[in-house]
Formats: sequence, C-alpha cells, structure tokens
Amino acid sequence: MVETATKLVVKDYKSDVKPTWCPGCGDFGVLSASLKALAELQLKKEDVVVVSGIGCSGRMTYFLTPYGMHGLHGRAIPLATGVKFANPDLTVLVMAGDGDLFSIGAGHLPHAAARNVDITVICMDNQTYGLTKAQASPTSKIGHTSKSTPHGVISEPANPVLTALSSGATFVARGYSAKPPQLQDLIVRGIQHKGFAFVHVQSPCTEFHDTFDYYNERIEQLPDDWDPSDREAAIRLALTDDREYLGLFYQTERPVYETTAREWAPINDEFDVETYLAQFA
Amino acid sequence: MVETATKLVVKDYKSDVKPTWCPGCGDFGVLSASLKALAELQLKKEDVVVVSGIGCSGRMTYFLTPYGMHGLHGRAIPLATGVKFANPDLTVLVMAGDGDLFSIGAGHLPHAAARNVDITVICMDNQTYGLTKAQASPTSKIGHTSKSTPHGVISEPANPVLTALSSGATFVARGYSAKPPQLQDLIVRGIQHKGFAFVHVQSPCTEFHDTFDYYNERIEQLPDDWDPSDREAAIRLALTDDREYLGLFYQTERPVYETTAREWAPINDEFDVETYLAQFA
Amino acid sequence: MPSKNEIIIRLAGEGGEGVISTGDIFTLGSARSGYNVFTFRTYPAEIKGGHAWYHIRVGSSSIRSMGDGVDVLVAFNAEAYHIHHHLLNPGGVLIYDPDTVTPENSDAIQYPIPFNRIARKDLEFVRGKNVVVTGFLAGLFGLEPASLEDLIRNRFKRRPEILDKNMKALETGVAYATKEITKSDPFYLSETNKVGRLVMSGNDAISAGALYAGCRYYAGYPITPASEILETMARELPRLGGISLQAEDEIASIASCIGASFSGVKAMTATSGPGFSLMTEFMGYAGMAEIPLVLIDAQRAGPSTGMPTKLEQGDLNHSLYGGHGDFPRIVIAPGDVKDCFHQIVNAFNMAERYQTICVFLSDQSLSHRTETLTKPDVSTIPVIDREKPTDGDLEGYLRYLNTETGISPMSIPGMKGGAYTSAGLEHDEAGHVDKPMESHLMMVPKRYRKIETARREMEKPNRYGVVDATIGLIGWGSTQGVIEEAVDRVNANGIKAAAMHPKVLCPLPDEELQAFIDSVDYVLVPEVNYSGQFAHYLQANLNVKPVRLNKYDGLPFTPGEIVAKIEEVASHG
Amino acid sequence: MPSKNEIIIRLAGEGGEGVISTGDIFTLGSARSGYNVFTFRTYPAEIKGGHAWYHIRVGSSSIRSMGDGVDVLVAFNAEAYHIHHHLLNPGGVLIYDPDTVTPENSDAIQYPIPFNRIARKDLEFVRGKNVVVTGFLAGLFGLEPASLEDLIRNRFKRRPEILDKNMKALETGVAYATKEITKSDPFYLSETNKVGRLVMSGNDAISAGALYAGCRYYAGYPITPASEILETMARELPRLGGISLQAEDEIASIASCIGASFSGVKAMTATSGPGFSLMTEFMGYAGMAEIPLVLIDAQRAGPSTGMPTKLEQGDLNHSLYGGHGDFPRIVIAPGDVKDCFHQIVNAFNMAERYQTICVFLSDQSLSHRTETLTKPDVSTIPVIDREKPTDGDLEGYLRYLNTETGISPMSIPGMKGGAYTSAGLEHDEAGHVDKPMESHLMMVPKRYRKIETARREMEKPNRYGVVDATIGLIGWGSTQGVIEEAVDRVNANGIKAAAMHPKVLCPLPDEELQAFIDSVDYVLVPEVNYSGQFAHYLQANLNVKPVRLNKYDGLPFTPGEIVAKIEEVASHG
Ligand SMILES: Cc1ncc(C[n+]2csc(CCOP(=O)(O)OP(=O)(O)O)c2C)c(N)n1
Ligand SMILES: Cc1ncc(C[n+]2csc(CCOP(=O)(O)OP(=O)(O)O)c2C)c(N)n1
Ligand code: SF4
Ligand code: SF4
Ligand SMILES: [Mg+2]
Ligand SMILES: [Mg+2]
Repeated sequence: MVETATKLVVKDYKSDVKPTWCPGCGDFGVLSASLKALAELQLKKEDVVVVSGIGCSGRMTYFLTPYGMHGLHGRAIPLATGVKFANPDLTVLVMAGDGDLFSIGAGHLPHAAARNVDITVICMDNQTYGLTKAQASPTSKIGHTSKSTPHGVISEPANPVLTALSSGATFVARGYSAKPPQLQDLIVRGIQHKGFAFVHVQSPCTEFHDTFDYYNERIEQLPDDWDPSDREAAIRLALTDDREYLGLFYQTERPVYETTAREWAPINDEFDVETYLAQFA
Repeated sequence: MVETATKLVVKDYKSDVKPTWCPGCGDFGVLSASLKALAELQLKKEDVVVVSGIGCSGRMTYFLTPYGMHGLHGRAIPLATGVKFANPDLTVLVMAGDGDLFSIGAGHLPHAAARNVDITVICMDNQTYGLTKAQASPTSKIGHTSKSTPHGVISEPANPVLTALSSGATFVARGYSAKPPQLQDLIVRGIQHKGFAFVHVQSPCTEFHDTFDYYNERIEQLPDDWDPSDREAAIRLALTDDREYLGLFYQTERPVYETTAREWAPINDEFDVETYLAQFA
Repeated sequence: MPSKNEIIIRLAGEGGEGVISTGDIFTLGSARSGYNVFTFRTYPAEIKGGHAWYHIRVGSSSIRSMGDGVDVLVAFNAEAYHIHHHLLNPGGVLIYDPDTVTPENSDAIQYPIPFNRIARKDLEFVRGKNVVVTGFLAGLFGLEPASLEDLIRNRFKRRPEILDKNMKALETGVAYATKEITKSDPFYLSETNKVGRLVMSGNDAISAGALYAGCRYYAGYPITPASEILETMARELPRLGGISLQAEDEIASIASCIGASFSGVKAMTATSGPGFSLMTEFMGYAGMAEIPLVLIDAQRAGPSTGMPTKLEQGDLNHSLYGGHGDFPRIVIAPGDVKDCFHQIVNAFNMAERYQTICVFLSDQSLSHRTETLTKPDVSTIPVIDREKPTDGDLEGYLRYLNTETGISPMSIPGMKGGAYTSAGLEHDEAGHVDKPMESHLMMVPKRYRKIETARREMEKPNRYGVVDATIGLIGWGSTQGVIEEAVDRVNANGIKAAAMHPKVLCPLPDEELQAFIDSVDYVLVPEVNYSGQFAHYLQANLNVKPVRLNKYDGLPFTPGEIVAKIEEVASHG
Repeated sequence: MPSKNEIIIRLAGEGGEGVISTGDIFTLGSARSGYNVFTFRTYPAEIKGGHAWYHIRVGSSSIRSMGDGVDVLVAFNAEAYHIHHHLLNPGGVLIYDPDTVTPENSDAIQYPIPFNRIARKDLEFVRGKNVVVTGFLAGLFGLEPASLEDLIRNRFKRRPEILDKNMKALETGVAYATKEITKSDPFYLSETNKVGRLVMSGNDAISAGALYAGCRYYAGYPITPASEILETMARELPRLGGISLQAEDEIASIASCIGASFSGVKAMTATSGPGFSLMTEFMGYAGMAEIPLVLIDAQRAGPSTGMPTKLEQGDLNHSLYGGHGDFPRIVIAPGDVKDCFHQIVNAFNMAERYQTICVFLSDQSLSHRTETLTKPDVSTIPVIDREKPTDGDLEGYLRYLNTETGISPMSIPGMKGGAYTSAGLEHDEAGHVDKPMESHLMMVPKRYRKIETARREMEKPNRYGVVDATIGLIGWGSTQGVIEEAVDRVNANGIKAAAMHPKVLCPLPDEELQAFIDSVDYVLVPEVNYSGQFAHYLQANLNVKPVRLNKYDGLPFTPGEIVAKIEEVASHG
C-alpha cells in the first residue's frame, strides 16, 4: 500500500549526530518524546523548523533531521517568530533551556505569548546552567549552592508555568523527561494547538544538579476532571509549590497574529512600483 | 524651633527645569504626587536617587532635585539595582514608561522582583510611545490604531499589575495620575516598604492617546476590606478587565537581596592582598 | 533688480507651533508646482516646546544642499529671530509678527505680518496661524495657490469642520502678501516644468525601494529618525502578503528578521544608534550563519541617546568594526534621496547575493529631508535573489559548500533534501559543529572570500569634477550633494577640484579610490563627526593621509563651509 | 645522555576522561615543587565527550610560552594518539595504554602503561586512572610525590571514602614508573628553588588584582572563558562588604555595574564575545555620562557563538570601535598572567581617573592558562580613585565641568550639594539637556581630551631585544611571552630583532611605537586572528605597513611559528 510505504517513523527524524549529552541527562527524554511526537503527527521533515537556544538543551537541533536554527542565547523565540511569520505553513518548535527562556530571554516570551504566535515552545528546565558548568539558573530553588552562588540562591525561583499563564499563552502544559509518553502527548497537542503553546519540561541535569529523586517524589498528575479552560484555576495550581503537577494546565482559542496580520488587506502579491511611486508625484 | 526650620517642603525637591511635557499630560500628576511623597517622607535629597528610562516619562529626573540617572531605554531597573546594591542606604526610585518597563525592558522586572531588591518602581503607563510620537505600546488595547499599527493592535495587552504579582513583587499597587493624593500615598508606602515595590500608574498621554475619559469611567477603588496579603485574590482582581482597580493590591515581607547578600560572611572591609595571594603560593 | 528664482527659506519657532507643518506644506506645494526642493528640519527631542526650525531651499534648477545662509527668515517668535537673524544673506528678507518680534536695525528687508492676531481675531482660529504664513509665502513668491489648496484639502479631508477655516487662512495669507505689504525683495518662483518628478523623504525612498527589491518582512522598534520606515512598512506590507512587526525591542527585531530570512523571505529592520548597538550580537550571527539581512541605521548624533533629532555621521565605525570576532559585512551609504531608492535595492541585492548582513547608513538629515527627484527608472535597477540549490545540489546537500566565490546555494524550509541547522557555532560545509578547528580554518576564508567577490562585482564609484584636479574630496553618505556643489563652485573660481563618493563602503572600492588619490595632490575628507571615522578607515586601507574637515554641531554642511576648506587647502598647496 | 630539565608534556583524550584533572594536578604539583609552568588547555564546548587536551611546559628556568612541539605525549586513547603523535619532538616520549593504543613504528621512546586495567583491576577504582597517570609522570620525571599527595589530600578532603583510593592510585603510578619500566629518556625535573612564587591562572590574577584595586561590585552572566571571575567574586566580595550579582543577562550586568559606579563603588563585569556585543549600548552610556567602569572581555574564537573553548584575539575591533557615535574609551590588554594582576589594577586606575569605560582584553588562553609568577610587589602598584568634588566645588557644583584635562570631579549620592542627573543625552556642564548643540560642541572635545590626558600620563611600552634590530615585532595581549621567546631565539642565531608590546592599546602610545617602527627596517605584527585587527589599527594611526602573521586555528602561537616568520622576513630583506 502506498500509505504504509510513506509512513514516517521515529528514525526519519533522528539525525546521524550522536547526542553529546552526559549519560542519564534529562534531555534524552525530551529528544525521544519529540521524535515520537513528530512521527505521530507524520510531519514532513522539510516542513518543520526547530529553533533552539544556546545551552546543553540547545544542541537539540543537531540531533534532529528537520530544518534547524541553533540561534543565540535567549533569542530562540524571536527567531522562531520570524521563521513562522515569513512562512505560516511551517511547523515551528522552540527548544531551549531555563536560562535561555527565563534569564537572558525573559523579555521575549511574554510578547510572543501576547501575540499568540503559532509556535510551540518547549522549555527544558534543569534548574541550572548546564553548558557553562553549573551556575545557578532562574529556576534554581532558594538555598541552592552552585559555582556562582557559593552562599546559596537568595532569589525567588522563576515559575515558568505561571509566567506563561499570566503572559497570555493559549496553551500551557508541564511534562517530565522521565515520563516520555505523556511528554510526547503534550508536545503533539502543543503542535496541534493553533496559537502559542508552552510546554514546561522538568529535565534534570545528572551531571551538575540531579533532581530526578526530588521530582519523582513530588510529581502529581493534574486531577482527572481538570478543566483546562479555567485560567484562574490554572494559575492557582501553578502557585502551589509543594507538588509538581503534570499535564495540560490551560488551553484557549484566540486569533493568531500571523493570520490576523494578513487579513488586514486583500492580498495582491505584486508590488506595482509605478503606482506606488505615483503617490509622491 | 530647629525642627520646623529644617523641614523639607515640596519646593525642595522640584528643580528649576520647567517640565517639557504637553499641557495636560498625565505625567504632571505623577510629578506632583512624587514631590509630595518625598516631602512627606522628609527624605534628604542627597540620599535619594531617581533612575528613569527613555521616554516622555523618563524626563522626570530633570524636574527633580535629588540625584538622578537618566538611563537607557528599558534599563532603569538594572541601573537602579546597581545603585541600590552599592549603597543600600539610598532611597532608590525608578520612574519609567510602559514601553520602557514592559517592552524593551520586559526581561528585567521579573528578576528584580524575584530578588526583592529594595527599590520602588513607578510605571507611568500611557498605553503609547509618547516620545517617539504615538506608536503602539505593549499596554495598548486590542484594536488601538496608531502610527505603527495602522490596522489596529492585535496583541493581548500586557498587564503590569499581574506581571508584577506573578514575578514575586512584594508590594504591588495601582494609582491614577488624576488622583494625586492617593498616588502620593501609594508612592510613600512603596518607598517605606522593605523590598521590591511596584506602583502602576495610569498616566494618559493627552497629545496622542487621551484616555482620561476612559479611565474616569472605569476606575474603582479596591474594596475597603481588601486583604493585601492574599496573592491569589490580588491576581484574580488583576485579571478583571472591565474595571480598573486602584489601591494596594498586595504586600508581603521577604528577605531583601542586598541585605541577605551581605549577611553571608562577617564583613572585613580591608582586602589583605598578601593573605589572599598566599593561597596561590 | 533681477529676480532670483532660487530661495533659501528658514522657518523657526517653538516646537509644536506649526513650524514643521508650515514647512511641510510649503515644501510640498512648491514641489507640486514643479520646483526643486531640498529641506532640513530639526526640532527638540521633547514633544512640545523647545526650538524647532525648518530649512527649505527651493528653485527651478537642480538643488543639492541646504545652500549657504538664509534668504528669507520667518521668525515665529523672538527667540527664533535672535538665533537665526545673523544668518540672513545680504539683501535677505525677514518675515515676523510685529506683536512678538522687534527686529534690530539691519539691512534686511522686513515684512511684518501679525499672523497671530490675524489667526486669533480675524479668523477666530488660533491654530490657523501656520497656514496664514504658508499663504503669505506663496503670495510673496508667486507660488500658484492651487497646489497648496489641494494639499490642505487632502490634509484635512477627514476633518471638514476645520477644512474651511484652513482654506480661509490660506487665502488670507496670500491676500496679505499681495495687498498689505510692498514687495521689495527680488525672490520670485517663476514657472517651471513639472514632468516626471517625485518629492520624497529619504525614509520614503528607502521604504519604496525596499518594497521594490522584494522585502516582504519587516520588524523594527520605534526610534527617531527611523520610525517612519516602520510606519510605512506596517501600512504597506499586509497587502503584499508580507508582515511587519513592531517588535518588543531591537534584539527581537533583528532576530525575527533573521528568522524570516532563514525562511526564504527578504527581510529588513531599521533603527538608529541605540538600537543599532543592541543589534550587534545578531550582526555576527548573520555573518556566521550566512543569512541575508538588510539593517538600516538612520544615524543621529551620539554617543548614547545623544541628540536624537540632530545629524551625525557617527556610526560608520560600528558598521565596519562592531561585533566580536571576524565576520564579513556589507556597508552601504546612499548619497541623496534618489540614491536611497537605488542603494536600498543594491543593499538587498548584495545581502542576498553574499548572504550576510548589509548595513545601510542613512542619517537624520537624509531620512527626514524632502527632495525632488526624477522618477527612478526601475528598468535599470535589477533585483537579485539569493542563490538556491538546484535539484542536483540537493543530493548530499552541503549548506556551506566551500566554493570559489565563497557563495553557497542556500536552501529554505520546505525544500526537500535541503534541511540543515544554521549555526552560530563554527561549522563545516554540512553545518556540523563537531570539528570546529578544521572548520574554522576552512570557513573563515570562505566567508571573507564573499567580500572579495563582492568587491569585484559591485558598482564602482564615479569621479565628479574637473579631470586635472589637484584637490580630491572623498565623502560618504548624505554629504554627496553639498560636496558636489562645493566642487562646482570652486571649479568655477579656478581651483581644480574633484570628488569621489563611494556608496559601497565595505568592501571598499580600493583600486578606484587609490587611483583617485594618486591623481591629486591633496585629499580632503569632509564628514559630519568629530573623530573622522571615514578618514581613519581610508588611512587604514589606502595610501593616504587626508586633510580632515569635521563638523559636529548636529547640522549638515553648507557648501560654503566646504568651499572655504578647499580654498584653504589650495592656498597652502 | 645529558638530562633535560624542561619538558613539554601533552595529555590528550576524551573530554571528561580525566585529561584536565591529570593536567591540573600535575601542573600544580610541579609548581608547588618550585618549577615554572605554563599551560594551555582546550576541551569541547560540550560537557561530555569530544577531544580534550592539556599542554604543560614545565622547567626550572623562566617559561613564557607553550614551546615547540611535544616532548612527552600521554595518549589516553587511540584518537589522541593519532591527532598528536606527529607533534612529538625527536627523542620524544610516548606514554600510552597498550590496551587501547597501538603505536606505529617511530623513533619515539615508548612507555606502555595499562592504566585502565590498573585502575579497574588492581585498584578496583575506575576513576582513579588519571591519578595513576599523574603518579606515573611524577615517578618518571623525579617529581617529589609529597606535593602531589598534598594536592590530592586537599582535593578529596570532603570525600574521605575516595581519598585513600586516590592516594593508592598515586603510589601505584609512581611505582610503575620507577619499577616496571626502564627509563630511557633524558627528562628529569631537578631540584629547584621555591621562593616567593605563585601559580595562578589569568582569571585568578584578574580577580585578585580587581579586589586589590578596590573593586567592590561585580555583576556578570556566566560565559566561557570568563565564568571563573564571576565565581571568585561571588565567593570573595561578601566578606569585603561588597556584592556580586549573577545578573539575568549581560545588559543587566553592565547596567548594574554602571549604577553601582554612579553610587561611588568601583565596579567590574566580565564576559566573552557574545556578551561583549550585548554590552555595546551601555559602553556608549558610560562614555557619554562619564562613569568609570571596567569591562573584561575574555576573548574566544568568534564570530557569534564561534568556538567557545578556543583562542582568538578577535575582539580588538569591537573594543576600539564598537558602539554608535564618537566616545572615548580605554582599551588594555595584559601580556601574561602576572601582567593580568598589574594591568587590571591599571584598568581600574584609568577607568576611575578618566571616568569612562575601560575594556580589558584577556582571552581563552590567558584566562585559562596556569603560569608561575613572582609575587607582585604591590607597594609598586598604586591604586587611584576617581576625583571627587571638594567642598568648594560643591558650591554651584558642575558635574561635567569643562576642565583642561577633560576630567571633572564626580560627586556621588549622599554628597550634599552634589546632586545632578547623569545623562546619556548630550548635556552641558551642569548636566542640563536643553541646549544640546552648544553642549555637543563643548562636550565632545572635552570627553576626548581625557584620552589625550591619559596618553600623556600612562605607562609607556618597553622595547625588548637587541638595540640595533632590523626587524621589529609589535604584538598585543597574550602573545607577549611567545613573541619575546622568538625574539630571544633569533637574536641568538644572528638575526637582529626586537619587540614592543603595548598594554594600553587605546589611547595608543603612538610616539613610542612610531619611534620603534622608524628604528627598524621591517615591522611584523603577529596576532591570533584572520583579519589582522591590530595591524589594521596600527596602519590607521601610524606610519607603517606591517608584515602580518595571522593564526586562526584556535590555538596559541608556538615560538617556532614566529621564528619562522622572522626568518622569512629577514631573508627577503
Ligand atoms: C549572550 C551569551 N551569554 C552567555 C552565553 C554562555 N552560555 C551558554 S549556554 C548558557 C546557559 C545555559 O543554561 P540553560 O539555558 O539553562 O541551558 P542548559 O545548558 O542548562 O540546557 C550560557 C550562559 C552565551 N552563549 N551567550
Ligand atoms: C534602544 C532604544 N530604542 C528605541 C529608542 C527610542 N525611544 C525613545 S522613548 C521610546 C518609547 C517611549 O515609550 P514609553 O517607554 O512608553 O515612554 P513614554 O514616552 O510613553 O512616557 C522609544 C522607543 C531608544 N531611545 N533607545
Ligand atoms: S551537563 Fe547536565 S544538562 Fe548538560 S548534558 Fe550533562 S547532564 Fe545534561
Ligand atoms: S506626548 Fe503624551 S506622554 Fe509625552 S508629554 Fe505629551 S502628553 Fe505627555
Ligand atoms: Mg538549564
Ligand atoms: Mg508610554
């Protein structure tokens, strides 16, 4: 059958480059969930662009076969915005670290969320700066000692899910790299969602800040009867800090920027320079 | 009496520079409330530093007699952080625009709030870019047409109070430039507050986007029995968009960064270079 | 008295008082009537208050600069009179409101007109003052009122309640000039021909040229004097299927342009100094990842926030050298408004062909000035697209193929077989990052080879002026017209001078420049900055120790300033 | 066979395999035993995997570079053997694990040692492999084990469970060298004197010097190869009453430093290329508002993310020219580790005295290399504070007083009568911004005058080498030692060469450099970048067309490379 012949499988999305992550790194779980999500959606690899930041997490693009942009530290979201705006037919994913998205890049996420750009942002949160070898990150917990905080962290940790919710993201979820099937499902639904989707992933750094045990103890699924249309309730849950909820916190529909922006005028692709210049005659 | 002789009055804080704002500009209300707040607190002008951004709002420093830093667009908060960290005895105010704080500077406020830096940030929100002559700002409402959005704004407006609340600010209030006494009071309490205080001010731009009527209709005081210690309730109210609540939304206590940071070690101001170098011998 | 049909007019007064709008209407009216115009305007960085002025040179023959001095000063208030009256040329005209200005004795021709009183009392329309003045000028210099009427009708078409009042104000101004005063000046705008001319600002021409070049993605953040480009693109792009984004800052602006260009769409951002500095890191990314991008920097006086509404050619250094590490870049500076159209197309062509960042240096005077120009003949202005891989290339596709020209065919998302990861890390031909040292040794020269290719292929600068010149002027950017005017003037007076004004500054057309330098005895480099950035750059690259002429008061050169320096050089020679 | 007491050792293997820690322990052990050391290390930008190596030159006389080739190669795996074995000098030694490496026939002396098996089987401690190797090297070259034992004790003092295992591993390694193999190489580290020497990395010396200079505020964002400075400052500043901040990004880092400096505290930030580019806008602010600030750029290979763990002197252009507009800046590049201490104090002194941004250019090799040095004699290194207003100045205080030196006394918050607004807008002497054009005409030259004052007052570069040199080398930054070594070597062979190595690059000590240039026949400028940024800068400022020697493979020069170029120049001469 023609159909089975063209069916895309995980291997089609996996590049020949061997991941350079440390053994056990949480990012492997994110990679495998992403590969499976792409296969589940049967996306053509030439129609997908993965934009990454700089960090261990940012190496992701090299391990995948779709188009990739390994961008600059903190700037994956605005890069991805341009990729998507220029060609809305593309599926655009951002895969970046907690430092990338919530430290140096903290100014961009709220704007992309407010615009409801139709991209899916996956935050690979390890509560540390992996690539630069173990400084504190904005999501590091109070008291965490690291190379850059020898006396312990004294800032309130960033709350990625809360930030996404209060910035106007229309899809907000949390996964865990030790639970790839659920993560795969959240990524699939994030991609399917029309609008700005944010998937927060707890993805521990086994080399410098192994929090697997910590999370294994604290994770909890959202209640079965969870109503993802209730933003206030989602915020309330995001504020809880003794439990780490997993699942789809919130989803809503709102016009997508790049669609609305093109609806402003009947499109006439040709630029008629003579007519245009006539206004200055 | 010596006491009355040294009493500082509004005039002591007002410089000789005539404000260059347009007649009726909301920023006049912020200026007068600030002057009165400084006088109410009897702060010595040499012990106050006002750090401003770039915009009509940013001109504030020139109209005041305390020390001032007219900084760069979007960077008033990190500048003020350094001013305060270097000398915690100073009273440090940030006075900046909506563009300053929530567009180009959006990445800084959450970090200063998380650190609980003991500064008071006053956002002079006119929902437009005044100084560059009327482009849309992050707080412009959907549909607002401006020079840069001839077809209308299509991004969800930023919600400064909500952002401050979800970033961990320990004091969050809203005033209105047409209500200077309340604004004065909020600024006074913001300054008195030990930690990161955020005062959102609706301060309309009469030249390009006059929203006085709009706000006059929509403002409402927080209920008398409002409990400013309830963060969830504050967030709920911040999410309301048919009414514009004024008053102190939220206040809490948390360790202040620059205090805690100095508590790490018994302080010995002298650097003994010989002892220090001995570790490398 | 012979009539003079070229006039230098300066309107001056309080910002927001109508100085700028009077200037705009009069300029456009003159241009529509077939005259050539050239303007300069400046106003305080504040919205209201402060001192603003508008300078218009208008005439029937070609006009290339602000000219020297002022023939006609319209002083809206006493401060304006005091600041500008000493600039009046002999036989010049002073127009003022006798209720606010008391001129000293001077040999200027004086026309008092109580425009404030006329507006307030006669017209009961205080804000009509500027239109009264416009009418007065039209009446005085014989400009057909018809084109002004059209302009006013257009300007107020959505506000009928004040349209009539403004028409009345215009009429009153004209009548005052023709009936209430006795014309004793020689200035008269005679009939002229109207064919095929446009009147545009630099920012208008940049936007038009960008759209013509195929720009379909724009992102920018407001900043003086670049904001009009954002505003035009926001209006025009949607109907062309493009998108314009007011980004959250300049970093996001350039980032999203790079994303869009990666997606295959021609992209541009525009800013001024502070934003340009913020874009530095991404300039290097475009250089490293080889992504075409046009970055317009409308220079204003720096450093830092500087003087946002004043002129300075102060960002050449940053264009040429800004950013960490070694990477290739194109730098282009247009010479006048017409050239803005031409050179922005060139900028896109070069960005696309050489797949890197192209910095386009306009400035406050050029972006905001209005000039008349002949309509660009677009049939002579080719549009070049980046090279894409062929089907053959896509088998075993190597994004960063190490070619002789340095140019590697660039695939775009959607192309099957073309997938690669664009990288700011050092990478090999395939884009892989695992052998950085070997890659660096191959890729650094490959990237620089594109610049050598560009140097071979690009338009070369022309020589202007007499063939046997002993003094050679080398300029860049918006000073082209004023330099050429100065050259003409000294040539007419027996000093042999010539000029060369390269538009592409990087790569530098070094052969042509060196030949020019070698052909003269003295080289003079006039530029609007303190440190002599261009002179320094020429010294580093060529065999030359130029005489420098630097101006840094925030204003453009006048031809006389350059003439004086040429004469000084000539007399020391 | 005469024994050689200088050895060039290279350890190479998989990143994370212990290459770096073996190198560190051996280097420190040697230094503690009184030898001089000089290292270079590089590893992949990834955390795990990839190829890493550590280069140590150790000996009893002064050591100024990596040296040429390799005397002793320790190949941790086959790849390491293949990449590096051709670098072995004649009579060199190959140390390898016969279980993983099969060397080709060669004249190298071969010492197989099955360190993997020893660690796994004999010691039952797989991770002890690197300590076995360390012990082996100590045994082989006659290093006293005592200092190594101390180091290991220190390193594992908080993990007693593996301390003993490591001590055992060390012992086993030493024993293997002395008992299991027959030493046939000439290398032997003889006794030496231990007095008054330190062993530090560039980043150590920078941090120490900054603390000595009075730096009490630090803000930075992690980045290779600057992060250790943040880490040191975070540890040390609190007990000195200072604060160190890991900021949210580099813009906030520099902003908060400028705020702190405005408050009167000496402030510093450190970064590498990408962060440096992001700081561009604030460099101009410091220049315009005249705020003292030290900005360390530990250069790495660019452009863009480039090669984060490799060397390049690629950010000189950005230091000199980066940023919009014309503003004065100081640029300093230290020559070696000891000089890092000296020059960072100088950087603070100059930043404070001239109230502007001082860029301090370290690089990946210098920041991360370990060198032995004589303890700096701080009594000869003055610390200068900024000029503050006197009580007299505070009457009618003018923050930006237009003085002859360009330096205006700077008040700080808390000073009564000293209040002013620091401005990025152009301002007059009081800091007022309402007359920008007049102010600009006064203030631009005033700000530049500080640079002329600095040029007069600053330390001048020394000449190194023979007095009657015909070839002059001019270098900058971390290449000082290798250039001097090359000069010594050619001088010994009859070529007359000399070198000048300015530390303050801006203002350029142009008189001294021109005199040096004029005293030789040829000028050679070696630098670790492709485009020759320093040569270009010299050409722009001086009368010189230097011969260039550019290296851009991410590694430091070896003396031999420079010697070869000098010989080439000499033979063409
Ligand atoms: C502008 C800039 N600043 C700093 C760096 C250095 N840097 C590289 S990755 C990184 C942080 C990595 O942390 P995170 O984003 O959490 O990613 P992770 O490595 O933990 O996956 C930093 C600071 C850089 N590349 N660019
Ligand atoms: C980096 C940079 N980008 C852009 C500008 C231009 N600019 C000056 S003020 C301003 C926005 C002003 O808006 P806002 O912050 O809301 O202040 P307002 O004038 O409305 O009080 C902009 C974009 C600048 N000065 N610096
Ligand atoms: S350092 Fe941490 S985040 Fe980076 S690859 Fe290793 S385990 Fe993963
Ligand atoms: S433009 Fe608007 S914000 Fe600016 S001074 Fe005028 S009224 Fe105020
Ligand atoms: Mg991380
Ligand atoms: Mg505003």
